[in-house]
Amino acid sequence: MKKLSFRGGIHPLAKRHEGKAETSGKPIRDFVAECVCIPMDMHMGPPCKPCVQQGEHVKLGQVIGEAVGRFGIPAHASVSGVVTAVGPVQQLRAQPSLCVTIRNDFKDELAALEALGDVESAPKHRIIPAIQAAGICGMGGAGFPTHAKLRLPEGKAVDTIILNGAECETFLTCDHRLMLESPGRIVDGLRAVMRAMGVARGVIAIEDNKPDAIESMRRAAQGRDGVEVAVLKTKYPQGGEKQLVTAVTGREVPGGGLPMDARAVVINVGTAAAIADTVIEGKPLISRVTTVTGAVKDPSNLRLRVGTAFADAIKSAGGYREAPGKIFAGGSMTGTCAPDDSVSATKGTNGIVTLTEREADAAREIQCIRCGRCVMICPARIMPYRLMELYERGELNTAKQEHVKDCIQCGSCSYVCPSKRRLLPSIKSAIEQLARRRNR
Amino acid sequence: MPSKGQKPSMGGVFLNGIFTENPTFRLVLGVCPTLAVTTSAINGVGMGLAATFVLLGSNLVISMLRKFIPDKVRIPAFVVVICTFVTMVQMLMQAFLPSLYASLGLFIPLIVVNCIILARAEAFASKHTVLASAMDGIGMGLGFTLALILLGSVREIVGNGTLFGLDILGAGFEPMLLLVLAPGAFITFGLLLGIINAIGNRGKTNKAAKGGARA
Amino acid sequence: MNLTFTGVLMFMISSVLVNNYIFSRFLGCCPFLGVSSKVETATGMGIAVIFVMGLASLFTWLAYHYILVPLGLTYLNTIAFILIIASLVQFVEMFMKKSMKALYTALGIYLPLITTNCAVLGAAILNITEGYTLVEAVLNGVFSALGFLLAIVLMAGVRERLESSNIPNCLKGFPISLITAGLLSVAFMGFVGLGQ
Amino acid sequence: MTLPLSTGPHILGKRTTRGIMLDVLIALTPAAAAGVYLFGVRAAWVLGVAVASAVATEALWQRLSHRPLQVGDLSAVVTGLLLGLNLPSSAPLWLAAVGSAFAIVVVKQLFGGIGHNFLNPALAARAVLLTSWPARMTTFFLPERTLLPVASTAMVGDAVTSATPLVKSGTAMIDLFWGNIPGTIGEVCKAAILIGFIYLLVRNVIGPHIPVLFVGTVALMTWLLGGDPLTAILSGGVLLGAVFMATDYVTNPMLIVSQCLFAALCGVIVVVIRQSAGGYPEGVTYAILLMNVLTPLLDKLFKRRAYGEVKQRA
Repeated sequence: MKKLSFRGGIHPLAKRHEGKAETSGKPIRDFVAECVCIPMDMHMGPPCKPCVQQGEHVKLGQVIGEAVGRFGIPAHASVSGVVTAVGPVQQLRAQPSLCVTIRNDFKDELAALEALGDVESAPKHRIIPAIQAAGICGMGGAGFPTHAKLRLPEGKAVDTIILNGAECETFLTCDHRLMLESPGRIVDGLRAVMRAMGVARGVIAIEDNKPDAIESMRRAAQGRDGVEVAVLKTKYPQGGEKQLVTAVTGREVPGGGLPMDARAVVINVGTAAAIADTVIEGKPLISRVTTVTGAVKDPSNLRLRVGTAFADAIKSAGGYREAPGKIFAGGSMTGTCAPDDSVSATKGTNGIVTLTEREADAAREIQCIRCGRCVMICPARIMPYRLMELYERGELNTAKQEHVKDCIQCGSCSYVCPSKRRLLPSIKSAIEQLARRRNR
Repeated sequence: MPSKGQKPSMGGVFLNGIFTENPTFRLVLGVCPTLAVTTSAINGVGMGLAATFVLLGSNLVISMLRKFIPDKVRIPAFVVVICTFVTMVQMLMQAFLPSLYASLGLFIPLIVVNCIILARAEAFASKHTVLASAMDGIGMGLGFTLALILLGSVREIVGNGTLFGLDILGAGFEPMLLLVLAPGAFITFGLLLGIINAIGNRGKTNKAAKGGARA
Repeated sequence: MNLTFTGVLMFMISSVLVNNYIFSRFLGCCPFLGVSSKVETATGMGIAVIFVMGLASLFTWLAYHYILVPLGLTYLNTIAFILIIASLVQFVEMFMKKSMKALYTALGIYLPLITTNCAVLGAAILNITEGYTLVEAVLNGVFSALGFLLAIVLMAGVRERLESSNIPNCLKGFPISLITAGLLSVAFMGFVGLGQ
Repeated sequence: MTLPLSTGPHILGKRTTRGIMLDVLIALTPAAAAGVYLFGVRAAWVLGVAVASAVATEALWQRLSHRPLQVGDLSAVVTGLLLGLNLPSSAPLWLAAVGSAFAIVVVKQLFGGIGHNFLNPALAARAVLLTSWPARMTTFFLPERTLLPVASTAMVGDAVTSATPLVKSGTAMIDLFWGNIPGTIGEVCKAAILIGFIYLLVRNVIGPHIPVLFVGTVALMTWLLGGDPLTAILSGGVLLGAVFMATDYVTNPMLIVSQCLFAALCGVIVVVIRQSAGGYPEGVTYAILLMNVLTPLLDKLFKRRAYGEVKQRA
């Protein structure tokens, strides 16, 4: 079969199997912490409004933060127990996040939502509201509320739903394991979305470095209406939304647009499984699979309750192998740094990776030698070296003309730069400054 | 520069052109002749003195006529005055220094469009007394001349092994021909300018440091 | 010069590449250094110079041969030429303003600068001293200006690149521009001997 | 516990600027070795002085201008070695030293150091030396020894040949290829240059398009003008220039398309300069320098379509 791909891209950590070898064979293991601290701003958009008080007893799956606004989604208790605190806690964002802390009583009394039953027979118009009520947001990292993605604006049409099983990020194997262990749920989730949106074609896209997952998903997809599996070349950032759309449909997402502008919707496989859980069982999004790896003794794939502290997860993975020099949520390319290991895993935390102090040591940055590597590999086909120069000179308007906003922030440029230039950080700052300027 | 109204001292005006506002190294005016004629020190002298003559003459005349020239036509008037002196220099040199005239060639008539001269007419001579204007003309002219001699000397010594035509580096020295060719003109001038800037900056920072210490 | 295609081509190569006004004759250095920080403005300046230099060559040649020579006033050529060039620039500016609005907005600002561009006067004088015919004089004016355009655009390209460079303080501005011009001139040495 | 916060990527690629320079040095080794073998110890001295002078000047400059010492990136070594390889073995040692110093200070450091020079330092220095001391630069020793196999036309001995490094017609291809001809230290042995080229390709330091198009254009143009394309490629510095100098990252364009144009135009200029009467016998240096000068404009002119960019109708 033809392997699909996009133009540009890199092979990060190629000699270390992208850092995945340690965990790709490890089955998903449940882990429940004694205490969870659930941020109200786990998704993109307005944060939830806490609706429980300190000392209150909550059930598993009970709403503890109400959705705010049309795009908002609620937050649910991921354990049953007593609320010990409601207040700001330093999480992964720059400013402390409002959090609800719950001490687990390990009774797991469930307060389920209404189940809609089998995905093939559930009433179509109730699927998207159910997804919203279950607090489902993108589980690939960014946390965009899923119902908002599925509810198309007037005049837009979609002909393909793509399930993102590329998992091109380094170190992460959670989607890989999920595809091996719950392929049926993933296909169910896809079918639910296809039916809800009235789309006939569903594609599950997987990189060719996971032949077992491809096989597993193929078997699960057999006999399901309009569901197919597409094999992608192993290349970073194959799982970038835009790159995936191009690889699968051959269409480009127009600059500044969303995948739906190329008549496609991209959903992470984990999100699909969560959707299936909601539709079939009425289960809100209270846990997810996270790869805990790096400088830990027993790298694992853990099913973590939302709000589990990094420290607890790392302890469950055997504890630190060496004093950590850096911890980040996500893979090594785009992961977000944690200030310490007390922060919580959220709905979007697909990985908790620790690096040793030596690995975390920042390389010295020197002048650009114009080798053109960043230009050659940039999947957005912009000119990273040039945009960094423009940013340093403060010529943001020129940078804007040269498509700085089309950057997908994959970090490939920084990765390949032999002079160790901080290309992505500069481009990010340029985009932020442009956004601030527009808001003013 | 001494501002309008304030009476500048004659010595100050004179030295101003040579150092503080050296037309070549400080104001970077008249680049074309500076680059073109400085293949040897003697050419520098010739060009410098010719320009000095024109500067002195035009400054004198323009200063004398400054009350009579209407503001609207002052630039054309200045150009006519300058042109007159340039033509005089041209004829004098043709008559008495034919070989120097030949080596300076095109650049003698081009003194007309040398920005130094028009700039001094506009910025100084049209606003000051005859005597001050004369001093300014001589100062600026000598500043220009000295700069040309400096540049010409460096290029002649390194590029030809001679100074004012005298062999000073001996037969063992193999001159770096580049310096008397076009690229050498640009590069030497650029480097000299850089060195002079560096010296000037160092003076400034030293002063600043001393001032800071005192305060 | 013969006016065959090859002849004109050789004349052009000689004026544009071999005897480039900037890199080997040092004519027009002030605008070359002053207006070469951006490629767009440099191009505008260069095109304006082509325009003016072509016309100036035509009119100064005519004035010299049909007015100054018959009257025996050839020693007044400098003053005559500069006046012709100054008024020519004025006329071109007025004409452009009236009938070529778009061109005027693009090139208008460069026109006054050209009056003091010694390349124009230099070309006018060279046309006479070299003993060119009218056609040769105009071609010389246009081709030399073409060389100027090439030089200033190349220079501007390099200078735009230098904007991000960490140049030593004492060299910023004129010094580094001069050194850049020098190195460009080194590269242009490769054309020496071409077209002969 | 307080950990460093930074934007990703958190693990960077292994390739460094120093590593790239080291690869270039390794790729230059065969050419240098062949040069020393062919021209004798004298060639080694020239190469050594050129490298030493480059490194020393760079260190001195960085010291005097209070900038971080960066000779460790090996770029000065590359510049020095390339210049040395572009000198005849007859060159006096002071010539090598002056050339390297000029390359490092005037061409590279004055413009801000590594990555900011707009001309290839070694080539610019060679052009300066060629203009300044033309006789010194165009006096070539014949090779002292020959590299096998040798054809009857091989020129060996300690005689001095002057003027043209372009070989007389009738020299066997095999001698041109192995370097049994007069010329600069690095350019004569084409076999050694090709080994270096292959090494650079394997290490993915450069792509094949620039050298191939450069050399191809020289061959095509020469053939169109009625010359022998193979001789044209194998004589002079075409191969050395195409493999090591036209591929200099800093001074060639950033996009593949513009790089291709860059290489082809280099080839055209080489043939134009070679064909023109008088002037310089060897066009490679100037061809590459002239294209270096044009590079900023090529970078400005050639833009690629960004992902998702919609063509705007004018």
